Amino acid sequence: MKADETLVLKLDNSLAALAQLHAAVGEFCRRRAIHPDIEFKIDLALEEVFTNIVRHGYDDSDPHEIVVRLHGSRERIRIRIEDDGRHFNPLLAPAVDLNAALSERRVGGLGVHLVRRLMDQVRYRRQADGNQLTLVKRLAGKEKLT
Amino acid sequence: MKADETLVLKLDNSLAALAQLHAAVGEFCRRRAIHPDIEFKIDLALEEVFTNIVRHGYDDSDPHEIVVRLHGSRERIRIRIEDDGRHFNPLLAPAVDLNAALSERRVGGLGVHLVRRLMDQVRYRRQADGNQLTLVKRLAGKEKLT
Amino acid sequence: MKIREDKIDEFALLEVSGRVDSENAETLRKYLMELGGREQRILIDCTGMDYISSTGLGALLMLLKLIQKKGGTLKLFGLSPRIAEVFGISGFDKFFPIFPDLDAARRADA
Amino acid sequence: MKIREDKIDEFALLEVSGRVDSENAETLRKYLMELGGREQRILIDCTGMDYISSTGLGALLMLLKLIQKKGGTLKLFGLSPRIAEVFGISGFDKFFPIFPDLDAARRADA
Ligand SMILES: Nc1ncnc2c1ncn2[C@@H]1O[C@H](COP(=O)(O)OP(=O)(O)O)[C@@H](O)[C@H]1O
Ligand SMILES: Nc1ncnc2c1ncn2[C@@H]1O[C@H](COP(=O)(O)OP(=O)(O)O)[C@@H](O)[C@H]1O
Repeated sequence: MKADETLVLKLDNSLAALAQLHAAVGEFCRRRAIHPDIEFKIDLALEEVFTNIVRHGYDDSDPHEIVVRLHGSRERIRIRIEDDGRHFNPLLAPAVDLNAALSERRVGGLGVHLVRRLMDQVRYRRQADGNQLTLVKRLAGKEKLT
Repeated sequence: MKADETLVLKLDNSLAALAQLHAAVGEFCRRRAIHPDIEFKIDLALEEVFTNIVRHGYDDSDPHEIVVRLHGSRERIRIRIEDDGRHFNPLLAPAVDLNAALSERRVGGLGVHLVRRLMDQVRYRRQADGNQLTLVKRLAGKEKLT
Repeated sequence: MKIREDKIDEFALLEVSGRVDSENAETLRKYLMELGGREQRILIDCTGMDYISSTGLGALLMLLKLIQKKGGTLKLFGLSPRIAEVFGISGFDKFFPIFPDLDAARRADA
Repeated sequence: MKIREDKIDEFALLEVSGRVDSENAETLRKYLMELGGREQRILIDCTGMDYISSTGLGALLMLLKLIQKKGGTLKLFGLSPRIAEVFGISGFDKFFPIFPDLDAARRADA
């Protein structure tokens, strides 16, 4: 089994950085022989978090750095996203009403919901100058963390 | 829309000819812009018929020729398979009992069932020296032929 | 992402393949709005769709709302298990008629 | 056809990808019989399976019978809609526990 490993990515707050993010996740997962089903979920959750920061995180039009850390161990992948944008705790965002009728469902508002459902654990830490979000995906073991 | 077209394949009665059969079906379907879902079904039905002839059709170990004709029109693909093997009408073969318990299901005996379910029409003609089976797959229109 | 349009029976058949992410979903959204404006019966072939994120899902939902308002039909087919799961998590599987393949989609009443 | 074996949790994880036709299904059958002889809990990843004909289906059924006789577990996941339809037509969907993806398969009780 592979040794622990951390990959740090510093990304511009621009959707154009998604390609870079995706490529890095792909390489990291392949190197660690992570199953493609797990890679798919990490990829998707990370895109949702990143896109939200780019779209909703900033009031100004200055460039900002978003830092993504992928940490792989035998048991899990931990993904930490840090930004210096507006404080936002996705764990406090209202849940999507899956029972709503089509007419009541708005286009959008799915990102946070997907992240919570795709990952085994989501932790939020407010920082003086921004946000730290930690996503955990288990690689071994049955239990769904929460 | 493409003009009508017929492709004639003369194949050895050997499973090794499957690769050739598959390649020819693929090319034919791509040239006629047949949807891959339809190609998949034609491919599968034809393999089942061909494999059955190779496995069950002959008592001797002489080489035999199996002739496959693919005819494409705007409305349908017609596949005609002719062999000089033992007389066998798949339309008279007993149906698979889909309600049987696992212990009662035998390994095998699915080929003819798949052919009938994947195609829109199956016709059999007994010939003096063998069999002629015609499969039809509709490309346009709703109704399931029978 | 690749978008390809075709005709089959009385349907517009739209193939959406590759990765639909938040960077290119706007292209998809525009295409779908234009398609929804001129067509009444639409099939979307998702067989080659490897990935879709929430922005792309939103574009599909927008098309569905548009088509239903017009009294038209929109059906999806060929979703890989991964894509189908994303639809399920989003609760979209109860809004969209989803079929295994082209034959099933075009033949079903709806 | 490609066969690749791995371990995950307490499962043997077998990936069967590409085309499983009557020419190579015998290779699969032999592999599955050997696997079924030595393993008790098996997951089969069908994500990359493009095609399967009746001989390959038969090999899987043979493995299922073997595993059930031993009181073991066999689960499939990642079937494309086309492959899932072939399972459905064959009536195999009621014999095999089928899951959308790896997570769902390994977590489900069975
Ligand atoms: N990083 C963020 N900073 C500020 N607000 C956010 C952030 N992420 C999400 N939000 C808020 O939460 C809402 C829901 O987000 P999401 O579920 O991803 O849906 P969408 O982005 O499509 O609206 C957003 O509309 C936005 O108001
Ligand atoms: N071309 C053929 N010639 C003679 N017998 C055939 C032919 N095709 C099928 N059969 C008979 O019909 C049976 C059912 O065929 P099939 O449904 O394809 O299952 P399988 O070949 O796995 O037994 C075969 O076992 C064989 O006895």
